[in-house]
Amino acid sequence: MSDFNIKVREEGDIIILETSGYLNNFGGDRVASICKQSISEGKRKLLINMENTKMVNSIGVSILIEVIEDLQGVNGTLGYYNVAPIIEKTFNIMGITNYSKIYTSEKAAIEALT
Amino acid sequence: MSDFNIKVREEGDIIILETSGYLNNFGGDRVASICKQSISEGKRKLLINMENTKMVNSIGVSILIEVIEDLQGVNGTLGYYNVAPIIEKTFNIMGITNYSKIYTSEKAAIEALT
Amino acid sequence: MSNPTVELTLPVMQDMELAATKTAEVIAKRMDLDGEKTDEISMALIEACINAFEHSKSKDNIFIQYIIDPEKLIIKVGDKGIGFDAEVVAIPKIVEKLNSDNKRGWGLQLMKELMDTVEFQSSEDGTTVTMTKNR
Amino acid sequence: MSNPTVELTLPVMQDMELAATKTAEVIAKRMDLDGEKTDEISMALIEACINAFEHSKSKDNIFIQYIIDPEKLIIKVGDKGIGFDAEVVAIPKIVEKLNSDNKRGWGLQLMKELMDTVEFQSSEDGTTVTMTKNR
Ligand SMILES: Nc1ncnc2c1ncn2[C@@H]1O[C@H](COP(=O)(O)OP(=O)(O)O)[C@@H](O)[C@H]1O
Ligand SMILES: Nc1ncnc2c1ncn2[C@@H]1O[C@H](COP(=O)(O)OP(=O)(O)O)[C@@H](O)[C@H]1O
Repeated sequence: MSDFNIKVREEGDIIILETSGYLNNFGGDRVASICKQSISEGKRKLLINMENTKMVNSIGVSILIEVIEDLQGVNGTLGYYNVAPIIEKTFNIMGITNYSKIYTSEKAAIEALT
Repeated sequence: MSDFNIKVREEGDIIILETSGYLNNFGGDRVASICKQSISEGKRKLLINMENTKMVNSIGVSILIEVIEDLQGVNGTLGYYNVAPIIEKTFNIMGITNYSKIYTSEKAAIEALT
Repeated sequence: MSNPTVELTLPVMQDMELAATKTAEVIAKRMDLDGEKTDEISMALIEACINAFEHSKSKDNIFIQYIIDPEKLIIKVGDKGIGFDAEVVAIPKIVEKLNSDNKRGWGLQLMKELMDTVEFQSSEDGTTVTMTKNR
Repeated sequence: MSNPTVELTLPVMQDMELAATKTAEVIAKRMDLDGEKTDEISMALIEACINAFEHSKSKDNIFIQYIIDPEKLIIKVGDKGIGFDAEVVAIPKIVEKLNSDNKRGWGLQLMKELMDTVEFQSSEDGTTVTMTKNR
């Protein structure tokens, strides 16, 4: 058992994943599989609301690099909002913020993608 | 250092203590000293909002028995609201709910005391 | 194979019992125990730890074991202190505590009410409380 | 007198690293470290623990020590595994990870960036990472 969960919803042509709990290897795999599914269905704009994820590990985050790679192939974009400071720092150290973007709010994220 | 804190306010003739953090021996002493002060100033109705106290220990709670004792001498009452289930269970096991009352909300508590 | 076991050693230091409860919470979640049982374990553990810190009169670290049994969580809290006889500790009563000088004495009672079993092994070399919570 | 020390032993089990972070949080609060430092310690500790669980290839428990020094928090994470040479681990780069099969390899880098010092002692009997965070 793990306490990780994802809810998915659509805002226009944007897919929003809302994660809760610890983003470890299992969590990362679940995020990636939903993202890959969306991409295969033609979606190009993905957002992750991380409000309820306070902890990650590098395995979980490294799986996001796969998603970024897949999106690069189809000219898509990945963004995040409600990111805890330590997770933002982790994203920066790993450099994934060079290829995906942290927004300050859902509103800002949706505006930027529309 | 301890992360325990108390804010005090008045609602009519009721003194409301809002605690936050772990109610241990130090926390209990601080609650008791504010209560004793209020009683000495003539207050007879005391309420504790425990919304931000998720943990107690038996030393902290046993100090509340002193407050109950002091209030008995002056026909006063002590009540609590927003009490976490485990704290309510602890109050019941110790029997202090026979001499002081847990209310379901601030509104219910204030209504009962006015 | 023996049961997975988490061990925690704590120095005698204000509020360190909270490290014991936080560890218990992670283990309880891993065991899929519900929130109510988890809270009961935490409260019992706080009492066992503060007793080991205070009454043992020892400055040695206290020692906690969490044994993840298929049927239950077993928790042992050990100190190297003076020991005591749990059989002779009086059951506390609120009516007697009111207007008495000693308002304390609730720890053992809380542990017994909150856990499924509680046992004390004590000698002049120290005390170990063993508590269990069934799944 | 020696520094107060908390010790934690964890079995190889999914998410047990969270017990290590929760314990670190209680200690950090006790030491009056701010939230930012506390989070950095937790993240580094997660990485050290998952390495000890995974790469050590050992089924033995891992061992964590938190030493509360007046100047800093010292954390040691030890395993009884196969060991490795931290000097030869390549520094990961996101450009190289994109379009590569191996997206991982970020743990050591994160520990180094998040803590004030990080040192590895490793042999074929196991590995101990020693990390410090200044007050
Ligand atoms: N670990 C221990 N070592 C020595 N004595 C203990 C220990 N735990 C409990 N006791 C004894 O049992 C008594 C009752 O403990 P308890 O019910 O927890 O209440 P309190 O801690 O408030 O006194 C204590 O006062 C103490 O004399
Ligand atoms: N405790 C350890 N025991 C053995 N090898 C280790 C240990 N920690 C790290 N390593 C080695 O160092 C490499 C880099 O580790 P790290 O930077 O954490 O990335 P990752 O865990 O994603 O591979 C690992 O792939 C492993 O070979």
